[in-house]
This record gives sequence, structure tokens and C-alpha cells, in this order.
Amino acid sequence: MCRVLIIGELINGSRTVVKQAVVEHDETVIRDLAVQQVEAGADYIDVNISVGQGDKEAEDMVWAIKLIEEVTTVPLAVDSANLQVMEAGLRARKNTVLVNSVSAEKHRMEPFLDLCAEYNAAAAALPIKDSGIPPAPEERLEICQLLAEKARDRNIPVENMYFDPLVLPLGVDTYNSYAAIETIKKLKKTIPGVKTTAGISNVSYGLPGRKLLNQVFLVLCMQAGLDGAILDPTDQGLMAAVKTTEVLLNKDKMCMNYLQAYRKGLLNN
Amino acid sequence: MCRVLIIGELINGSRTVVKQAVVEHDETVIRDLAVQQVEAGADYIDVNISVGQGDKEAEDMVWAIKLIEEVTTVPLAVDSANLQVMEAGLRARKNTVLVNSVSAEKHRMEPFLDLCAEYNAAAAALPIKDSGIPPAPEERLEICQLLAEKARDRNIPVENMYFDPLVLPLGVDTYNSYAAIETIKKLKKTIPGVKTTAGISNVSYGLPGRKLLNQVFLVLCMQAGLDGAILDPTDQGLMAAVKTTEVLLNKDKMCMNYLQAYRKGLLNN
Amino acid sequence: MYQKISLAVQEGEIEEVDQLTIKSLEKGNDPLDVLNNALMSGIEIVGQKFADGELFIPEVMMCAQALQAGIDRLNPFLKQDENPHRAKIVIGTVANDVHDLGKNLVKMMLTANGYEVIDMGVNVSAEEFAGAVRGHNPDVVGMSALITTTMLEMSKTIEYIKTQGLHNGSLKILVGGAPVTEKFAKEIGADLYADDAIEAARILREIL
Amino acid sequence: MYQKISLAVQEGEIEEVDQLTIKSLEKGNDPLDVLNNALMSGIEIVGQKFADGELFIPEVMMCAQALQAGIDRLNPFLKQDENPHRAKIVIGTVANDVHDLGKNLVKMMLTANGYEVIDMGVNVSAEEFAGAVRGHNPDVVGMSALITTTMLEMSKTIEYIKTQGLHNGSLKILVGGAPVTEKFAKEIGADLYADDAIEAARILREIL
Repeated sequence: MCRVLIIGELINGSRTVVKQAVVEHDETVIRDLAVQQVEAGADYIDVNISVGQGDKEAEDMVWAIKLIEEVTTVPLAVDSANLQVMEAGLRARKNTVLVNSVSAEKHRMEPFLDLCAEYNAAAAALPIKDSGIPPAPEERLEICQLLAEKARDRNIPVENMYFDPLVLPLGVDTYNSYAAIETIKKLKKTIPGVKTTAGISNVSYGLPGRKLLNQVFLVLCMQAGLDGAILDPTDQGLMAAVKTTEVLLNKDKMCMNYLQAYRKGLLNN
Repeated sequence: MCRVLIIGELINGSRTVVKQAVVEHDETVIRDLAVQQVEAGADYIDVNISVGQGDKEAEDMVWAIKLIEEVTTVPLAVDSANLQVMEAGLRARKNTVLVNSVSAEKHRMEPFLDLCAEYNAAAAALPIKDSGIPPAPEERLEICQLLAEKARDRNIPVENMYFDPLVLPLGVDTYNSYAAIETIKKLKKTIPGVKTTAGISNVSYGLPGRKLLNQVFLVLCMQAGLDGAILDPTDQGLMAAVKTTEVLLNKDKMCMNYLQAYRKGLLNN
Repeated sequence: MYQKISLAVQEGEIEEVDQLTIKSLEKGNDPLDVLNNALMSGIEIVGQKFADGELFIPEVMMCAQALQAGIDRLNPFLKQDENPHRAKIVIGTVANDVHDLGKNLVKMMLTANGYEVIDMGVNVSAEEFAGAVRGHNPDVVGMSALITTTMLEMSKTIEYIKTQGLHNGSLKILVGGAPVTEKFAKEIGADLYADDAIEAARILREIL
Repeated sequence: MYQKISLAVQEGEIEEVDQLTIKSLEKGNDPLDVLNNALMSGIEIVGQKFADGELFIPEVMMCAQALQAGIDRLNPFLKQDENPHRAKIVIGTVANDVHDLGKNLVKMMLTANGYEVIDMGVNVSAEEFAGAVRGHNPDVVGMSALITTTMLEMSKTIEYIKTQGLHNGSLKILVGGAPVTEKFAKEIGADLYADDAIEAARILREIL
């Protein structure tokens, strides 16, 4: 199947409901969110339990992963910028796993890639340097090339590296969405066999009509060559856009997935 | 403005309401359809009065054009496969005009291009040969190149030629939408300064969820380089997709058109 | 078993229809019986569901292919006159008209009904239509036009077929296409008119 | 006239604000009066509309630019202490954190309120913050963090500024960012906490 990989973003400590569940160790909330996302079609469940509990984060990560693996064998994306938390997550999980995320920041690049190699994990890789996120697609590409090289050094297969173009809000600068799309195109063109992923909803921050913006942005990214998307899989409009784009780009022979989605009532966005 | 040109398709003899209006010479229907489309944002009003009245078609075309020009100065797309009807329309109109359409069929190519040159009209040009529509984008491009050459011979400026990739229904073959998108890309890449246009709604013929398919297809075509689209401008979902795509492709600085559309309530598709 | 074959046709399972048809013959079932009570009863439900908007073009195409797979297996065991659905139909879009969607849908529906369809393509001249009628000796010749200017070509083609003496008792002329009306069909001397592809299949089932 | 300037600010008409401010000065209006009753009253309405979801980021950015154009015209005619909005603010995202959206929104809102904002960018070390405080002598130093792991950097930075003796009476330390809470702000010894960019502007209007 050529279809885009869906990374479900709902288990994230920045969301009030998750934050509360993590702090109070409410098992039902976490399990339910995992099940909901799997049922909606998620291929990966992102697990971010950062709620500002510092030292407890590694413990919380292990707690959440064990709960999620009770209800699904869908792969996990362990989501943390903290090395200890990431390692605890990688050690605890049984399902296939993706490290979310590696960047080219000094404190992050080598140790996180070492973990990917050690645990045979896929990785989302971000073009961030210590000086920040360069606006130009060319510079983002360069950072990705550096990350790809470092991954190669560790024998991490190129198809395990999902490069993220970095999606900044359109409302702050209309160049931001264009830059993300161009970065995807350049990545696909320049690094043979490379995979790409992107967080979708950030693009519409601070603007009205966010659902429509997110949908159209996802379509544009898919045409540019997106392989995976971090999004809310329970957002029917987004998932309908995925199916619709796939059939229109000739990745759904005889419209079978599209018609199946129609029959399940999933195309009413 | 980089925005995509909207050719309003509602005045078409294949629609029952228009057919009846043409047969009964109901002036109000024609005028109202013109006004509605202009208010919805049409940049061109397509005028197709073919209802099977044979010899009366030229007369009907002149009748319709005069009515439309009473209510708007928006350019017209005179839409007929009949040379006499086309010439009558070109002679009658006062507004800027586009010939819809030229093809590479023997009986159509030279005489229609001659008309374009004589009346200084823009043209929609279709990659159709006497043997039909070739499926492969490469072959469609070749026919367009022939048409572009014939246009050059007549000193028709390249920016007056809107090449249509030809949109065939996805439901019959999922390759069809892909072929149209690829043809647009190839046209933009191969013929310097070329413009493109496409009829959108044909893609979804015979499938459920037509509105969503049309919207996403339009987005994909715009990213491929579409300059004009033949569509129903009163379809809010399509027009919202246009605005949203433009802002996401950095063609709407500071999101001004997008926010204006939001305030007018035009983004609720 | 017949029910299984019918369901496989309805689900467009090409391989399954093929295998089940073989099995059915091996079990000693009558080929004509398999055709009528398994394959055709399946495709009739498909046609109805398509008409009701429950099935869509890509699905009907797969069902038609599945049907075809079954018919191909049966054909060696069926005598020509034993197969009521083996009528031959020549179709095409008339001269100066390259629109083939409607024509293709008719082809799909007719194939899905088990008829043998000879597709002449688009921009088919009066002479080419006449030639095909002479060569294939079909039960029906069907012609399509999408643009009003080519409706006249339809008239010319029918006239030409008649002047060539090909419009004898056994040949029926069917016309259709977006701008074509029943009234126009009568005026130009066609025998049959269909509003759409489903209607075309229904009409032919009635007369063949 | 003041009403016109205020409206031009609200509509983000940069050129118009510039021209109207010149005209207003030529007519002999008091610069401080123009600032308070034309420019600032315009931007206050903008801030309120943004808070109410009536205006969006790109529009507020244009309004802020329009305001800036007016202030640039007035500045030569205003004494430092005459301009109640000329407070200086140093802001940045703390070490190991490159998220600048929140920080940029705060910058936008503060600029839109007429403050002078010195933006240190992202991944700003404790030493760099301290250096900026020493060099610019701001009224407020604001720091932002988006990820929980870098909240600790905030704590380190505040401690460092204090140990350097820079946290004297006139300097206020403001913290904010998605994972930062009011409780955390107090624990690490910040003077001020803001939940979002609008809140930040509101708080600073109160104390400056």
C-alpha cells in the first residue's frame, strides 16, 4: 500500500485531558485514547506524557506505554525531548517503535540516533540546529542530509528515517506553509529512498477555518511526497482528505478504499 | 494577483434549467445566472447554449451574450464546437472574450485558431485528435505543443492560450485524475509562459462524495500549476478550497484574501 | 453453489467466479443453467444496485469482469443459440465527436449483461459504422453523441446504413447521448432510444 | 483627526498612519497627545479585538507595523520620560529550546503596545540573557520555554541573573510558555507570569 502513515497525536501532555490523566494516573483515559485512534485508522500512536513533572517523566512514559500496549499492537511513537524518558520508553515497549524525535541540536543528535540504532527504532528527524529552525528549504534540507549521514554511520536504514520539514504557522508568515511543502519536495528529490512526515495542525495556528486549512495543507503535502502525517485521526475531515487524495493520485486502484470509506460514512467532513 | 482564474460554468445548455431558458427565450434565467456567478467571484462567464436547436444556435448565442452583457462587463467564454456559432458569438460580444474551445481535430484546429487571431481572443485548447483523447500525459503534451505552434504561427500570444489537460472520470479509471495532473505539470515545465485550465467536476462523475473529490482535485491541480478552472463558482466548498490553497501556497500575502473570505462567511464548505 | 457464484459476481471477485464456474461444471451442472441462474442472476442484482446508487462505476466494472470470467469458462460448452445473452452489439461515438464516457458506460453495462460488444471507439464515420455492421452482422448497432453539433452526424449515419440496405429486419439501431431526446431519435429513424446506460441494458434485455 | 489615525492603526494601513501622523504634527498637535489618544487608543482596540477572536495574527502584525510607523514619526518629538510606553523589554527562548512562536507572539503584542522589544531569539543561554540585561538595561526581561525539559533552563537563567546582581528594584522577570504554570513561575523566583501573549501585554501595561 502506498498510503500515508497516520501518527495519532491525541496522547500528548500539552492537552488538558491528557495532562490530568498523567498527573492522576487515570488509566481509562489513556487506554481509550489509544483505542479511539486505532479505530479511526492510526498506524502509530504517539505517546507524549510531558506535563512538567520532571523526574517522574520516565516513569510516566513507561506507565502510559504499558497501558496502550494492553489494548493495541499498533506501533508506538515515543515522543520526548528528554534522553532518559526516551530510553525508558524504548526499553519498556513491546510494539514496533519510532523515536519522536531526533534533531541536529548538539545535545540531541548523536545520543538520540544512538538510541535508534540500539533499539532498531524508526525516527522522526527534524531540521533544527542550535541556532533554531532555518526558514529556507535549502538549509532545512542540508540539516536533514547531515542527519541522514549520521544515521547511515550507525547503519540505520534510510527507510527508517522520517524527515519532518517543520511546519510553522501560516498566520505568522505565509511563507511558512510553502517552505514546508518545498522542503518535502526537495527531500524526496535529493535523498534516495527518503521518507517524510509532518505535523499538520500547526500550520493553521491563530487563523480561523483551521479544519479547512489543515485539510488542504495535508493534500498539498501528500502531493509533494509526504509519507506520514502526525494528526488527529478522529478528525474525519482530515482522514477523508487522505482517502480522497490517495484515490486522486492513483494510489487506490478501482477506488476500493475510497468507496469503503464512503460506505462507512467517513467522507462527510 | 497570482490567483486562479474562475470560469463560471452554469450557463450551459446541458443543464435542464438553461435548456428550457434557451428554448423559451427566458431572459431572466440567463441574466440571473450571470449575476450570481459574478457575485460568487467568477472571472469569466462561460456561455454554452447548445440545446439541439441546430440552425438556431448562432442566433441563441447572440441572444444570450447580449443579455449577459446587460448585467456585467466580466469577460465571456464563448462555448461551442460549431464554427458559425463561435463566430457569431465573437462578433456579438463587447466584453473581453475566450474561445472555448480549440482542439487538434482536423475540422476544428485551424478554423478556430483563425478566429482567435482575428478577434484577438484567448482560447481554451484541448489535446484531442481525430482519434480521440490519448491517455498518456506525454501524448497530450505533444498535441498541446502542436496547438501552441499553430497559435504562434498566427501571432496569438502564448499567455492567451489556456491548455486543458482533459479531465476524465476517476471512477472509470483511477489513472484519469493522475493523468490530468501530470499533464498540467508537463505543460508548465515544457512550454515557457504557458497557461493551463481544467474542468473540475468531470473527475468525480459516477462516484459518491463528489464535492469532496472535486475540492481535493482542484487543490492538486492548483499545486501542479493550474491557472484557470471551469467550475460552479456558487459551490462554496470549491471556492473555499481555492482561497485556502492560495494562502497555503504563499500567493495571498498576510492572508488578506483568506481572512476576507472568512469574514464573508465563505469558508464554511 | 449458484448462490455462491452469484455473490462472487456481485462482489466482483474475478478469480473466485472463475474457479466456482469450473467447479460447477465439474459437478455436472448444465452450462446454460449456470449462466442463467448463477452468473446472470448475480449481474442483474449488480445492475439494479447500480441503478439504485448502491454500487458505483468502478465496482460495476469489476463485477462485469467477474461475469466475463465466468462466461469465458462456459462459452466452449454453450451452443450459439443456447445463449440468450450472446447477442452481438456494435457501438461507437459518431463522427467529429470524441466523447467516449457515455459510450463506455453503455459498453460496460452491456458487457455486464453478457452481450458481446464490439467497440468502434470515437469519431466513427458513417462508412465505418456500415462496414462494422456488414462485417460483424450484429443484432444492434448503437451510436452516441455528446455535442449538439454531432447529433446531425447521427442522422447521416442512420441514413447511410439504410441506403446500404443494412437496416433489415434483424438489425436494430439504438441511439443515445446527453443532448439526444426520444423525439429526435424518432425523427432520424432510429429503432431504439435510451436515456442512459442502465436504460440501454434494460431495453436490450427486452428485445433480445 | 485622532479618530482617523486610530482607525488607520486598526486597519493596519501603514502608509496612512505615517502620513496622518505627520499631518497631525504639522497642525500643531501635542506629540504625546497624538501618541496616547490616536495611536495607542487604536492599538488598544486592536488588542481587544484580537483577544475577542475578531482579528487574527496577520492583521495584528500589520496593525503593529502601522503603529510602529506612527511612533517612529513621533519619537524625535518625545522626551524619553514623556512616553509612558517606551519601556524596554528583552525577550528570548531559553537554552536548548528553539520554539519561537509564543515568544514572537509576545513580541508582536508588546510592539503593538508601543514597547521597545529586544529579541534575543531562541536557545538563549543564561549568560546571554544576563549580558543583554547588562547591555540594554531593560525594564523587563521575558523568557519563554515550550518543552518541559527546558523549563529547568528557565530556573537556571533566573538564578544566574540574580547571582550576577542584575535583579535589582527596576528589573522585572517575566516567564511564560505552554508548559509553564503560575505556580512554577513563583517557585523559580520570577516576578511575573503570563498565560499568553495578550495576558503579557495586559500585565506590562499595568506595571509600566
